[in-house]
Amino acid sequence: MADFPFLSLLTAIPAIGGLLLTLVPRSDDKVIKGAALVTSLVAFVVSIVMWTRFQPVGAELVFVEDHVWVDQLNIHYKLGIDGIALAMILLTTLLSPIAILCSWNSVVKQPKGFFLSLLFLEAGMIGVFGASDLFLFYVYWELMLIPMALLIGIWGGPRREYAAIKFVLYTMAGSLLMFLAILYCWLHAGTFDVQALQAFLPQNIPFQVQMWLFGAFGLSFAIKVPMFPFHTWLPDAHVEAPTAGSVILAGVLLKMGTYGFLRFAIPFFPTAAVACTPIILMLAAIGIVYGSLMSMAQTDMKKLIAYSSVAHLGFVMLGIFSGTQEGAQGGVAQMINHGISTGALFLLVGVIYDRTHIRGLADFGGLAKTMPIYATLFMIITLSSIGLPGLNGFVGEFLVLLGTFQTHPIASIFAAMGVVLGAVYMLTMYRHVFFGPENPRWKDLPDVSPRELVTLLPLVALAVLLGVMPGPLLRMTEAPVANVVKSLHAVKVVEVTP
Amino acid sequence: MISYYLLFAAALFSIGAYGVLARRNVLIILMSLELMLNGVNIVFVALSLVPHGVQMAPGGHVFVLMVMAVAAAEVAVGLAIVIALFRTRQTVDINDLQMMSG
Amino acid sequence: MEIESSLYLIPLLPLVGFLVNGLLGNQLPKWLVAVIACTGPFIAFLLSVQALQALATHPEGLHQAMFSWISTGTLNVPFGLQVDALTAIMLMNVTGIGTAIHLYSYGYMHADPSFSRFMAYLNLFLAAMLMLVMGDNLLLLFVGWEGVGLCSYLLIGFWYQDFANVDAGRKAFIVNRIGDFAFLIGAFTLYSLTGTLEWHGMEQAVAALDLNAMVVSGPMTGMPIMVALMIAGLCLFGGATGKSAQIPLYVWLPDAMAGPTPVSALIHAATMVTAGIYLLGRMDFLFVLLPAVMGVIALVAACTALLSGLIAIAQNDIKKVLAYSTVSQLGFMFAGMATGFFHTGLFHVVTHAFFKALLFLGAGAVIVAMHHEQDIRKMGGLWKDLKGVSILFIIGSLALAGVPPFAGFYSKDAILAAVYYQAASPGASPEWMVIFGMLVFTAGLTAFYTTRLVVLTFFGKPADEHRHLHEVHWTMMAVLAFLAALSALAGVLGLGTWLDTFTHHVWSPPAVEVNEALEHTAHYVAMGSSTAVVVLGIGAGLFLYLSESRREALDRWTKGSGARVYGMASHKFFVDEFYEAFIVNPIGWLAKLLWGVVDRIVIDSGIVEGSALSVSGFSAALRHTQVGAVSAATTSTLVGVIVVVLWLVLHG
Amino acid sequence: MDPIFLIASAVALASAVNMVTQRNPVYSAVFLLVGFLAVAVTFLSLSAPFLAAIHVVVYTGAIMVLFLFVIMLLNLKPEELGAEYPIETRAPIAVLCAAMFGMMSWAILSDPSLAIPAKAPNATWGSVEEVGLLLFNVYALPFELISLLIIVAMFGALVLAKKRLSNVEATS
Repeated sequence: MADFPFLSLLTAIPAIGGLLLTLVPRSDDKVIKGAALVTSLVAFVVSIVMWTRFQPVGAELVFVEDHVWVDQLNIHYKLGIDGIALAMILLTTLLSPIAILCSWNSVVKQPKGFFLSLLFLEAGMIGVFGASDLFLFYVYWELMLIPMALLIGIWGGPRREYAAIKFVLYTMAGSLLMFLAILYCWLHAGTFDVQALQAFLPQNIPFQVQMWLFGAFGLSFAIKVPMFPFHTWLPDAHVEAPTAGSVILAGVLLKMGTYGFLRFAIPFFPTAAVACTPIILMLAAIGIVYGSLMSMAQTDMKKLIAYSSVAHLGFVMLGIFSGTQEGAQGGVAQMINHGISTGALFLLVGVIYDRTHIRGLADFGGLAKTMPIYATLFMIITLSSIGLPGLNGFVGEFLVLLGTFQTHPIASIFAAMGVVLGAVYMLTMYRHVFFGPENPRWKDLPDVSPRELVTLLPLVALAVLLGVMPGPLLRMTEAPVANVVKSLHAVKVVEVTP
Repeated sequence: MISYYLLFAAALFSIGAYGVLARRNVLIILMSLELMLNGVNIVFVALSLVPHGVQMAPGGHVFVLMVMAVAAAEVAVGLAIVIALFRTRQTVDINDLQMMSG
Repeated sequence: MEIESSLYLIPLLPLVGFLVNGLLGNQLPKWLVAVIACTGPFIAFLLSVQALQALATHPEGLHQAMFSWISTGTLNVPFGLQVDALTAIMLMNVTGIGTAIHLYSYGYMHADPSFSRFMAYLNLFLAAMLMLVMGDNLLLLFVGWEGVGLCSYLLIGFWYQDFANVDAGRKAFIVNRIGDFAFLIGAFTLYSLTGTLEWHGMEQAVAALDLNAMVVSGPMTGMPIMVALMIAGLCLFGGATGKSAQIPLYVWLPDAMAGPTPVSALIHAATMVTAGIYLLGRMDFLFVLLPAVMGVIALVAACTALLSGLIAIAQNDIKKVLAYSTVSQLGFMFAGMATGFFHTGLFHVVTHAFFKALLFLGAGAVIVAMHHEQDIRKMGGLWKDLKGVSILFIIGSLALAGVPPFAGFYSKDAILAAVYYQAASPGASPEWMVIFGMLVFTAGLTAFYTTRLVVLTFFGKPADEHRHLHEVHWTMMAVLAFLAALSALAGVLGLGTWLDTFTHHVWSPPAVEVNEALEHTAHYVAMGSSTAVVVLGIGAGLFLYLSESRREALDRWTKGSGARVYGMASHKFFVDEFYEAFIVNPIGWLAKLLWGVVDRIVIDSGIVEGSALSVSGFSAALRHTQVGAVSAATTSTLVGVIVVVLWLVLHG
Repeated sequence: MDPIFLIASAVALASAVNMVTQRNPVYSAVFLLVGFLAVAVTFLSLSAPFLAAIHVVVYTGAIMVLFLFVIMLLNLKPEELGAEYPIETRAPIAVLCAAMFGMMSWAILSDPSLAIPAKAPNATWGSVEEVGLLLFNVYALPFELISLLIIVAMFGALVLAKKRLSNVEATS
């Protein structure tokens, strides 16, 4: 079964499902939603089956499919995943049905287009994680941008167009630079194959050029992460995006940036990565504290969570560039954990937004009495986001800080302040929304419906499970992360021009 | 001399480009596009006569056929748009087609 | 049943109780909720007793490895439980008093609509606390450490409809987080020195360190190992100051009295706040190497004890008095730990748990009886109506004041003796004498404010003659009696000496050499001085408060010429206001400033939209030559093509 | 130098210039027709007889008819033709196009490999048979795809021309 083209199948399922969706008459609301949900669930099941068959030796790629695509340019249709990519794909296929389910009633405008976009987005995301050919990766990378921009720009809030354009411009600015860098790599290596490039580029590109190329890749990924100071598109995008868009954006799209660092930027240009480490660590640490402070100043729940993402992703960057196995694995764990907890936070905000169409902190109060189940779930996820031991957030944060402390103690200490600030803004949000005297305006708000419960429970369960037993996740990502860390240590400066 | 054919093609292409850029009548713009495609066709045919070592085959001719097909399709759609546009706007001015700039 | 292989049941049972009550509690009748909630801790208590007995045959301790929790690179954090003498004492303390307070809570809280939620939280707290004391490594301790912090947050803000309660809970959590920040740094420092987080591994690794050498690898390369260890020690103590309410992080504990009274008794007096002392005891192998750090700890502890003792004098809320007294007693415990005679601190932990739980629960009974009135000025004369509660409360007060032969006398005496021993040892640093003085004075203060509390609450004239006191539930009385017995008898029955011998083998030997003569002197000095100040304190308290006229004179003084002095104490020396003005508010302003200026104006409008604007400005200029949008687009394409081709031609 | 090519190219260029400068699209169409025929002749002189034939059929037979048909259908009166750009706009564009032409010429003339006679390598070059074999063997798949494209374009044209653009109107 190792040769079974799981990855092609996984990208194809949502894409084909999306195409079939176009055949459904626009008025058949139920059929459209049902078909979209079934499609994404099938993809989820397939990804689970794939996981059970996932038995790599070390950091090698498995489920490799390699077909020539454009012979003259040596472009291949090459897919293949390691543990990190598998974890990300599982996260994607898990969040997609949840995103579809959470928009069940909230999307009234052109539901067909909405679910089509979501499905294509899923296909694109799986493609990005599965691609093992740089050109193919870039195609998926850009492909993904379009449905996301549509989700924000058509089904978003009042300032949706501004947010969508900002999102697209930011991302395009980075990815164009990356494309130039990809072309440069291709010109010199003659291939787009990621593994071949990993072997070729570190040895054959002079340091100066590496810096430029790393800068180009790095900027593109840093915008996606988003790292301070490239983060200002994120709050706008999150605030305007519909719930499903926010969930996917926070849950998966942001991880593309850090994934890009792990998979491409660092292994391709390790010397430059090492040279840039101080500045990246500095920006990451600043991002953690800065993002937390930003969150403290917000009055809109979605904006608050969006800024908290800046802080959390700062931890990921810190860990990846710590140069230690502990830190980097913590970073990867934090990628998954942030996907779970922040995805769930956006879902939770979506729940009351659906009911009230308000997101201001000051507009609520005393919801713990009106909606006890909701309040409980929100509390668990809040704690997970704060990084309470026993829940998932802690594992990543702790490993990142521990790992970073071994190499860059000052950055680690600075970043650890984010742990304190994180508690401040999350608990403040919780206080305003759930505690205090009951607001008579929301006295009759119904508690979470079974449908909403179905979207939330898997994430809450995962938050607990990954907190108590992070072992499987850590083992899955251990070998590929070790590879990245190794490439940061086996640095040699290339003087010769190829 | 093949280069003369190419010069001729370049001239057709440039004139067509001028027509596309400097005119506002959509019909004439479409015609100018055809002119540009004609220039490209000539390049295909002429260059297929340049020896390149391996056994020669008129592959360029095939491409010309493709281009013609595309041109036919394009004209069909383009003219349909012109008709639709004229029906709703009573104009064939390209500058009235500004729905793209939001 | 082999106890070693069922250690996991001890924290698991309360956790199960939490899950059952948390998920189904609303559907169950209240008595069943209470039964479920009390069964778990009680069985855990029985198991703890078994574990304690098993230690007789396993002096090296019990250990149960479960599974590997976090494992990556060189880091391997197992999920394992251990019980040694220190843990066993803590276990008895936590499960024993925990069970009692669960029982009491049924009486105290059963009328509350959220009763099941309350019991669930209590169970969760117990599970976390047991995790804290049983974890076999620093990180598992941290799990419990944060877990109890969470429960504390939830329980302080239990009546969440009032923002004051919730904010007190939030303050507790956040202040604790600041301590955790220091804790984490300390843990990281230790990890980079020893390469492990397990107690045994760390102990061996620390023992193997050459204290005069430099660190050769890791982040502190080139630093003397002694300095690195001191950083670790100080940071861990920093963590302890958060959880155990010492200067500078003690401010949350008095506010935490916003929670229901059983919570104050269980969490904020008997168990959770002693976690910092447990940490010090657990890390004894580290601290005995660091006399300078021990000196700092003792000084901080003595200052805390003194400061909060002073504040306690001027408080009028019955729970606030007890809260500041707790902070003060925690200072005593830390001072005891800091002498290196760790059993003294532990002894005080145990006795304090008895009498402070008793006092809080007694206060709870009073508060219930008074229909949730907490101001002692509005009580008075309760003796007549609440004889039982009064007697029990007074027993607790005598123990707190340190009157022989009550339990508090023995443990406080042991600490004072240890401190004096330190101070009088040849070559001791002079600060120890100061510390001894401060502690003795604080002991007097303790006696004074305790007397004041008792007199104002139970004696004198009732503030309101026509009050109808609420009945006190029998479970509450039973628990009070049980605790009173312990508070009265624990010292007499020789708990202190037993503790000393029972835990003797787990401690690293103290740095000072043993001198038996000095030990005896220390004992007499401590006993003599503490008895003297206690008598003084009680005498002063009775003198000032028992007589109606003198009390009125005192009132006039506090409002008149003494207002400044008294105001300092009653306003808690303005520490909260100081933090507010110099830490909390500036951070808030900074956040708003950064958001308003840096994020929205500099980055967003300045850089991002600025670049966008410059582009559109450029095209606006171009637009003058082009009328139509489509033509403009195509023309610019052409221009682009020409430029690119030209560039290729010129450079190719 | 092939005299046929000289004449044909001269005719083609002249009619092309006329086409883009005519104000009335009817005249433009007529000039374009002439241009197409001249280009077909050029194909002949490039030894592409089959293409020449197809060119005449497709362009003059299909495309031009389509153009003329639409022009008739719209039946634009002179006042409906709309404004054109002023000379100040057109002149720079002309310069731009001329520059492009200049660059292309320079590239063409500076390549010595292009300075060879346009002679077919064999007698059957460009015949129906040869192109047909190529088309249905090597390029069968693109051919099919192109036919698909044409079908889609046909449907698209039908839908577009039939439907009123009222909803497009509404969004703008």
